[in-house]
Amino acid sequence: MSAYLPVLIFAVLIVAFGVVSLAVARLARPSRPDVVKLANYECGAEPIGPAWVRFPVGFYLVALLFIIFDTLAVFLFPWALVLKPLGLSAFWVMAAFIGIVGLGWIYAYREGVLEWK
Amino acid sequence: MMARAAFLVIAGIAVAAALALVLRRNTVHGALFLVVNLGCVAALYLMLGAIFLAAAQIIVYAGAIMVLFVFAIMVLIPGKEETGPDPRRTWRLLAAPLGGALLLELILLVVGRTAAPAPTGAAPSDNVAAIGRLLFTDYLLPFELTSVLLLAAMVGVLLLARSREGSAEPQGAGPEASVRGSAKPQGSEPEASLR
Amino acid sequence: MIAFALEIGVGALMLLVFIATLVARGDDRRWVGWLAAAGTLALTLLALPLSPAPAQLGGAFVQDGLALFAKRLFLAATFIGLLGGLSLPGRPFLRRAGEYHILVLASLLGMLVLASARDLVLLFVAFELMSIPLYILAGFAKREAGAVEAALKFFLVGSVSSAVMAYGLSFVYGAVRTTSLAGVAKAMPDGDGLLILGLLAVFGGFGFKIAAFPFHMWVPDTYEAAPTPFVAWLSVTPKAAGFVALFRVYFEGMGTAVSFWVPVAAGLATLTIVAGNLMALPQQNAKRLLAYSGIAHIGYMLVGFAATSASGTAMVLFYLVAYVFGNMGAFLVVEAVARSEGSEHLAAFRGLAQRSPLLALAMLLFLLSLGGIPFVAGFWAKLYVFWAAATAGLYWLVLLGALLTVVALFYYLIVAKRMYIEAPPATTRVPLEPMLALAVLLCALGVVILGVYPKPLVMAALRVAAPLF
Amino acid sequence: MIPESWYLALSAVLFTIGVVGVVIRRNPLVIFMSIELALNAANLALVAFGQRTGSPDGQALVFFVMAVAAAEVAVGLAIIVAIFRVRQRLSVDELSMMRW
Repeated sequence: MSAYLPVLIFAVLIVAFGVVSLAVARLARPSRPDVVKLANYECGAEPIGPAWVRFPVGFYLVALLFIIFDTLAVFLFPWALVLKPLGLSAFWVMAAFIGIVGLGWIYAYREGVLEWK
Repeated sequence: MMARAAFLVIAGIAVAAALALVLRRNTVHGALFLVVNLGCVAALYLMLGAIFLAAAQIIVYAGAIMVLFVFAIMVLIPGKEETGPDPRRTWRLLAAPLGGALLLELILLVVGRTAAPAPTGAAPSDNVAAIGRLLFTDYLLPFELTSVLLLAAMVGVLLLARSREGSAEPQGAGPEASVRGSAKPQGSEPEASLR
Repeated sequence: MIAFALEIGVGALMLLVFIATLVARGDDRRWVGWLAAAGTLALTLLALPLSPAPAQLGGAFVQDGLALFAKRLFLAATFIGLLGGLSLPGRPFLRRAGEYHILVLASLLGMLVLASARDLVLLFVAFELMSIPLYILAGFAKREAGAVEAALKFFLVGSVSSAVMAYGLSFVYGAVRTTSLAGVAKAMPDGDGLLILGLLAVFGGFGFKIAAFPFHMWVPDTYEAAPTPFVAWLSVTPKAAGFVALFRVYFEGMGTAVSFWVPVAAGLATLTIVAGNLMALPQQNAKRLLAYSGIAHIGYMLVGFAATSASGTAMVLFYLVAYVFGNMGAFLVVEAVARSEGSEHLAAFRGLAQRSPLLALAMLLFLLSLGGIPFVAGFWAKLYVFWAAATAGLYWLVLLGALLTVVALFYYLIVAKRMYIEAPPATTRVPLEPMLALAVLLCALGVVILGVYPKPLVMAALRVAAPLF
Repeated sequence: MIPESWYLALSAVLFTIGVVGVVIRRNPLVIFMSIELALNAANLALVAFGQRTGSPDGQALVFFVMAVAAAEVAVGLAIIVAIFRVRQRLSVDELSMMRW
């Protein structure tokens, strides 16, 4: 458990930095609000319309490709660690894995998912 | 003692986030609470010495799966969902006692077992390598099956979620109405107006 | 390597179909389906001469008699199912024929591995590989509201069952501290509460897949909305795979501890038979009728399961074969009629005997087999299952099953009455695609041959079931 | 050291919350998130059980459950997107087919 003590100390420091600096700023700064100062600042323009804007489904499809290859990446970590002792057999197993999932990438490419319109 | 305190804090956050997910109405908030819960579970994996799983939990679950959820919410905008009277309210109210009974049973069974003091698992440093060794020897077949599963899922999702058929060919497919029309020559009018 | 011949074959076939899909152009890509069907036929023929091989991967994968019996059945059923679906009309099936067959083959690969899995990890992954493509296939006609809604329902129920199953597996692992099923079987006689609870939860997970009574609610809607040749296949093969996995988890190597499952299986069988048959009675849609009657058939197979004996297991295997031919055949005839009449309502069958006597005769054979009339396959299946249950002392279960068989006969004969007695709305023949006709013919042959001469198959089933106990 | 039963009790609580969420919520997205919650509880129990053996097979099982869950989530959300495209509504009760 003590191995994680530095992490804990670090986490406490991070939180403390935010809290302390905000608290000090609040105590030290002058507070004179008026209408202009309290207006929303959004690159100089008043925000219009609801925040619920429907996104095109293309975003979702790219996220989907991400999840598949993310899972593939996680499989690579243990593989990298045992590649040396297990030798070529582990290499070919992984090559087959990546090859099969890679076919999916070619399919996605051919179906035009990656073309951003 | 400190480990127990840390466990209680993390477990408390995990349960609170889970309850918030189930009880709050807003879908986006629900997704964020789920991320909190998944992060807490990852922290517990660390406390259990499962370093690799903690990393995988963050990368796969809290990273990829939750991104997909949030994207799905953005694409769908469920927005103001679950309004109006609930047609099956009485039926749903049964969920509380049933859930309580299930929980009681599970906890009695689990805590009732005189659990021997748990020795720490394998040294954390070879934890990942040990899993890797298992993956590429005894679990070779599930490993390769996973790649087939990912491939099938990718094909299926592209099939289901794309808005228009045949985007690979520029003028391959017409608007939706013609898709329906080619399937069923008559009566495509009302269905086309559904969209 | 020879132990993995079929899995490698199906995997390679799937990749071949995938590459064919990648190079396919144009709006009619059904030739990819022909490739898949031909490959499945070749693999079915390849499976026939295979013999059992020693266990692989540290005992996680066994190619024993039971696995081979099951795999031949899955391959043959998939071939017939693909044959029936080759000529499906409608744009998704022309343009997306490649994807349809990739998904079917992926699911088939999961079933094949499931039949051989002797390890919890392999079991779970194979189970999910079998299930997930099915969700997609159920929503294949994605422009139709009913199809996607049914897919959503199927998916939600299925993933709840996966979560319950994973939780059960965690208890099992916690009790025996190993993922090998041999270890589970060894620990079972001690009757550890955690192990029992875990295995019951896993049983619930399987219950969803084979559609036993309290877990059946996805069946009628999914069957009604999904494309019929797919439903024909869905209604039989995943259920057969589920039963084989049940035998592996709950019987193999447990010795006398199997008797623990008698009350569980008998209770589930009772509920499933009663509910399935009674809910089938008022149905006017042929697919829903077959869906509910299929639930009842699962109940009859659970009767054989409840016998917890080698003969009971063998009889369930025989029942599965009879059910594959009878139920698939019936669904394929529904497809033929629905394609011509544009309706799956029972009224579409009026006077079929005058319009297409052979098709009506095939349907009659399937209905008689499902109903359990002598000298078609289903009769022997029911008889043997009841006999095995009676040998195990479950007389009340046999009595109940026999009683409800009469109810089942009633709704099957209503369909027969519509075909043979009522007047036809038109005198034209029902048009029949040649490949669909071939699939129906294969099913009819199976039902008749098993009905006239069931002995070799019964013997084979007894032979493969014996080593489990 | 934290007793194994603490982890198991937490896992039971999370699993129950997930199951209750599946029953009481009407939005398929939230139902689906509740399912993921339950699946995670199962994983937690597996890792806690695996701690005592010191062998990595329990962790390997969890790893596969995660990978499978990724595929399952992708498919499930695609079905939800497809359904929304046809119907524009997203409550289980409003889907006529969803009565059970």
